[in-house]
Amino acid sequence: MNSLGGVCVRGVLIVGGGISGCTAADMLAQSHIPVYIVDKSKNIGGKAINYGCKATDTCLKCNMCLTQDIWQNVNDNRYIDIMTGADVLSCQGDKGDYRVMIRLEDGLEREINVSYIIVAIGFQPYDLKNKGFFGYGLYKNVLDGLDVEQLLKQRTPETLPFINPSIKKLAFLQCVGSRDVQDKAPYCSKVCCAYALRMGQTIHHYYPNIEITYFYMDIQEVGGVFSDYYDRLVGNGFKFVLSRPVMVEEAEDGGLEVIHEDLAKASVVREKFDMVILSQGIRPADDVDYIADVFDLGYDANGFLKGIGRWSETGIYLAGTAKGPMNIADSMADARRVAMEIITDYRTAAIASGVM
Amino acid sequence: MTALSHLQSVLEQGHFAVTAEIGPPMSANVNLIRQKAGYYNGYVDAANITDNQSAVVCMSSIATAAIVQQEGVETVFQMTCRDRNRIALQSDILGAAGLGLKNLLCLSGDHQSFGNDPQAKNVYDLDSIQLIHTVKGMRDDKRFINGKEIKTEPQVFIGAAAHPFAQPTELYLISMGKKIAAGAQFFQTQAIFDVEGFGNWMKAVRGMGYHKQTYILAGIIPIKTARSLKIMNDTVAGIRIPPDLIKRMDSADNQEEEGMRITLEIIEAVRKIDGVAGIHLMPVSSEQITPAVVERAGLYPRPQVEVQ
Amino acid sequence: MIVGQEKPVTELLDMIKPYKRVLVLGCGTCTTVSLAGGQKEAEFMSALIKLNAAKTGQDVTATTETVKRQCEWEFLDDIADLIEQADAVLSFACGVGIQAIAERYPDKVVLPGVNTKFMGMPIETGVFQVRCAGCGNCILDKRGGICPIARCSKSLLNGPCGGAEDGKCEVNPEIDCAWYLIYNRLKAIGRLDDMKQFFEPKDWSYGRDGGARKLRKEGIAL
Amino acid sequence: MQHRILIIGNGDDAAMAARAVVAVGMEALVIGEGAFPIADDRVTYKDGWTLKHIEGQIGAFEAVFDTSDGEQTETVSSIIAATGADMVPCSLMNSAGDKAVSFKDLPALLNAKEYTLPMAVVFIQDADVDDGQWVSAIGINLARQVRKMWGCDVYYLCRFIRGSHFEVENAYRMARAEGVVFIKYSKDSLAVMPAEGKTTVSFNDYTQEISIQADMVVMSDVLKPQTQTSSLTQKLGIGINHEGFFQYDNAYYPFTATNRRGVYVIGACKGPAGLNDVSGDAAYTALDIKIQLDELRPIADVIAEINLFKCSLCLTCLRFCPHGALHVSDDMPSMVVYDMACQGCGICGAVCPAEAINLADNGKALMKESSGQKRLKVYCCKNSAKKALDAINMVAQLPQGVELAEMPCSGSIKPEELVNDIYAGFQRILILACYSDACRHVNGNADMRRQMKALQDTLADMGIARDSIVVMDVAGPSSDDVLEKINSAYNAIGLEVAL
Repeated sequence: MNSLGGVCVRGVLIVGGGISGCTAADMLAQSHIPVYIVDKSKNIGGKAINYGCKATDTCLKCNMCLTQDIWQNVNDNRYIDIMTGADVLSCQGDKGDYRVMIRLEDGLEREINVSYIIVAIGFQPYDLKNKGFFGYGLYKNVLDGLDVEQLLKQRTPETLPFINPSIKKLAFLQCVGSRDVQDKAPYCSKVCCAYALRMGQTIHHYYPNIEITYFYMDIQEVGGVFSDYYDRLVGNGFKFVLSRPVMVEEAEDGGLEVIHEDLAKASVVREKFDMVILSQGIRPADDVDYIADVFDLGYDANGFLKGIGRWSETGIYLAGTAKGPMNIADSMADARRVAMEIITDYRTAAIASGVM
Repeated sequence: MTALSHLQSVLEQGHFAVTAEIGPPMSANVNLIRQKAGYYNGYVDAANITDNQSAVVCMSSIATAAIVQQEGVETVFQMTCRDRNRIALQSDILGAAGLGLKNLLCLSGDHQSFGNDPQAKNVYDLDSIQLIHTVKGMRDDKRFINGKEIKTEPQVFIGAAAHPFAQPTELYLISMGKKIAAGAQFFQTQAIFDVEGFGNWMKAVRGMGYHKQTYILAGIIPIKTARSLKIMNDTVAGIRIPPDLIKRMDSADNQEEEGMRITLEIIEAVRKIDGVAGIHLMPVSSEQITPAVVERAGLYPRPQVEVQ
Repeated sequence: MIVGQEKPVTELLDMIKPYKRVLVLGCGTCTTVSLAGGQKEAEFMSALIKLNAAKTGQDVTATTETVKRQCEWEFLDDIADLIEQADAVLSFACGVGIQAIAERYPDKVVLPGVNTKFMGMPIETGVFQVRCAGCGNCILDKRGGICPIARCSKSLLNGPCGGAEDGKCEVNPEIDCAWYLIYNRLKAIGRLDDMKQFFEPKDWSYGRDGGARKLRKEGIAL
Repeated sequence: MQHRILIIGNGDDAAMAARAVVAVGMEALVIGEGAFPIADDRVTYKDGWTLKHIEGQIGAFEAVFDTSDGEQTETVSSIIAATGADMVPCSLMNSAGDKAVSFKDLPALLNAKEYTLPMAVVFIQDADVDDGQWVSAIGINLARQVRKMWGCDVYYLCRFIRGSHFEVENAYRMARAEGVVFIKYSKDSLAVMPAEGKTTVSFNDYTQEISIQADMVVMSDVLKPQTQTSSLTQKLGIGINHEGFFQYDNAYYPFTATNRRGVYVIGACKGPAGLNDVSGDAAYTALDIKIQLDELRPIADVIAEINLFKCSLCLTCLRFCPHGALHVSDDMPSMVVYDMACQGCGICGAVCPAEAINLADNGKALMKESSGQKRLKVYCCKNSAKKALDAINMVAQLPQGVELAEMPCSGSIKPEELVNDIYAGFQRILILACYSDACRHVNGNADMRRQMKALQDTLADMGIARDSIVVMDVAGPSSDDVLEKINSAYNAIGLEVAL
């Protein structure tokens, strides 16, 4: 409990302990505002904590080092109370006085009383089973971005190859589950282009002999002038194919065949690869409906959360990818901004009540 | 007043002058000097004797000049400020006059870092303009720098170097003007390969009226091979060689003959430029080709002038 | 300021070979500012001496001290004990400081740690360039505030030699031709006429070559 | 205390900054050339003032301006550069003839009454560089307007549709539905030439060569850094990136804060940005300033301390400090540290020739070698290697004979300390530093690399192997990589002994 007494003794509840939630928590805690983080997983860190640094011989600005500060600051912080494996059951009250019921990991229930709530439930990756024709889960060398992250995170290149040495040709398929009206995702997932291009460079750095091809519709901004970037990548032997593949099949020799349209030949061709990485899109979190219901939130056109009424009036804020696709740096900026709004509001109230 | 130099008479009587360079030997070999002087006899109005050019030790320019004059060729002895202070310079000027040397070219001198003795301490007590001024003072005012009177003054025709391609042109023209004001009576220029550029510079010189106050001898390096041309272009400061010229040499079957032709074309072109009073050949240790150049350029025989 | 440069380590190690107790003495003024002989360089040298001794099995001790200005006896008096205990003083001052120690402690061996280069200034971080030749008879009024004695390789006084190219000195193309700078500056301040004047041979007797070996500040000097 | 924020610039970006500053209860002092759109008594606008230099630190910057009335000095709490960017026509405009207009000029034509309506209009994006989403947003909406108002054929040529903002993606779909024809052309295939009253646009659309006869060609403008950007970065002591915009290419400066605390950059002056981005930047920045000022605290636990008796005022620290945290004291013959600006990196201490600067915990030992067998000394940058060690509790996994020291930045390592380490018996020194361009203190790791190169040269002269000192790049999140590098450096020592 904060020593300010009266108005703002209650802290802030953050639903979701991913990079957005933790960034907000860190910022609030620095201003000595008590924070409760509720996360349904066993650990905090969400998805970002599983990503690895993508530096080659230079920094590729993946921002992973920024997240590390946050994890460190949030753990063992006396202003932050972390509840993992916990679920939010209900929320009652108004700004300045919310009572939220939480079921803890051990099954017990706990009621906390807070002034503000930040909903930072993040996203879920597109379910690749919906695109069974790409063979995810069927062929062992069809991976998604997170699978490669896992390999990269555990890399010790000198001793343990993070990519099997038999891989000679690798394809990235962009926009899997993004910008797809039929699949109810007309929006761009925003992060996959930068992500896949970085990952490609990292792979190229450790395995310069692997031939890397991108199948794309549009390459989104990657920071800096893309032409420079593009020329460098093409110079390193990267290939870019403007096409949205229709299918991935296993070839007779065990390799993979990507079936796609060759625009110049105006025909469908089959091209052989040893590995295919699917850049799966960003979708609203699986419990988005439940959370919307508990905190009385609305949706945007794409099914991501949207506040009802002005945040500063309801005291319920949204942060990070709960609101829509965002990269790590933007999620952190967004979370910091939310936290700063709360801190400002908090201080104004404290001054008004004569505490400060 | 004693007689003017032959070179000065040639110029003053309006003839197109020809001077050419002789490099003193890096030894005490006098025969070599006599041999080189032999090439020049009758073909040039005066032979320049370089003064430890490129800061490489050679026989003294005054001694060499005296030997060359014994062979019947008048000389322009060169004097740099690099190796002597004002005492030695003035003393050598008197000595040279005593040996009958009548033309003096005053230079700053190549920096010692370009020669074989980069560890040497340079002097530069005077700069080239101050040297010109000193010589003029010794000759016309009969005074040393320190103001003391000279009973028998040295009679010398004073020359200086000009740099048609050095940038900024204005700065170097100021310098040239200062040299004239200090007493320079004739100029020998850096080597010319870019005739058009030289023409522009001469236009600027005429604009200043310098061509009326002094004689300008255009520097010419006879072209031998494409390779030597390229080396010069890359290494020698102040020399600008048009790329077309190098191309032309590269594609020539007989480089020696092509080089000669180009040299003659350059001479022909500079002769036509208003204000050019003569040429100064710098054969760079190929003194033997000088007669052929002079002859084929239509500059032979040299005028016989009455020396006043 | 006086700009110095540390001597090569091998030369210094060779120089101190005959001595067992070496005092590495930094100077807190010019050589500190020119990054050649302050406390940092002295400590670095001390460390190297110790390391070298250990490596070659010699019994050498090195101590480090820095005084404000080695060129004044008052500062040297403060460290009389340290100097007393040393076999040799490796001075990181300019040539003036080294000689001040030699004079103040006539029995002591003094060794130069620094090559005294010139009077100059930093033109960028860690890069110094000569500005003054200490000629004792300043001519900067007529040379656009740029000294051809210090900055022209030939110290020409009337104008450039023919060797400069693109405004750079023939001796070192990384260095601007002083006359090119003078010309540009005189032009910029509308005083190009200064350049057209003939400058007489310079009287060097004020500072170089036999000149001012001693200077009296009238009114202060007793 | 009423805080006043200096905003540099008078365009849309600066206006947004001023509104955001006012919205959180602070005042704005805005300087620029020409009119300024905001009239508000909390916003003071000074037309024609230019910044000369700044001194001081967050909370109390002294900004000196050149004005028509001579020099003026104002005290401001914080500074926002919002100078925007220059919109320049793309290079093809030169050859495109009089039928070509830029995105910037089209709105005026759309509003003009007496204009001969064109039959075919071609929009071209990405001609010079690959334009960003803000260009797509402007271009697509212009194309829709042309289609709606003039009813003519509209072709939209681009290399990429940058639809990462949902509004842009949406506009793209609507435009297609409304009859705008989108065509992608391949790199370097585009040519625009005037031809008999029309303009021929030819390109390859990945299938064939295509040529369109257009009555009007509308080309995207390219966003370039403003001419004053470079001089302003110097006056403000902040970074510039390789494209010439404000801010370093460095992950530690991702939002609007710069290497100098209290100095911010927002909007298009730090790279192409649409108005959405700028309003976000502005609101974020105003809040950040307010929060920092309300409770002004030092950034670092330990900051540089200057021994004023040793300081020789050589200014080396001033030149090296990446955070503008040092200045010449007005009262003492010494440098002084701005306590709110210093970030405790220790770079100043490493370069000080007088050893006058100290950082209390520089070189803190993380693990002292106790077995007496000194083999490998590892210097760990606090921002990378140290974090990687902490993440997996690595210290326990290290072999005997390894000693660890923590540095606030690899730039704070002093060469003489390494010599002492070798003297103390370590066979090898490993410096684990951040990747280039990823130094929290901008150039600290690069400064260290230069110093180490010089040290290796010196040691080599003494016959000590260059690889006695090894520098490696690591990142905080890559613990396994860090462990691997320490082990390989350690094992290599054994190999040499065996050889």
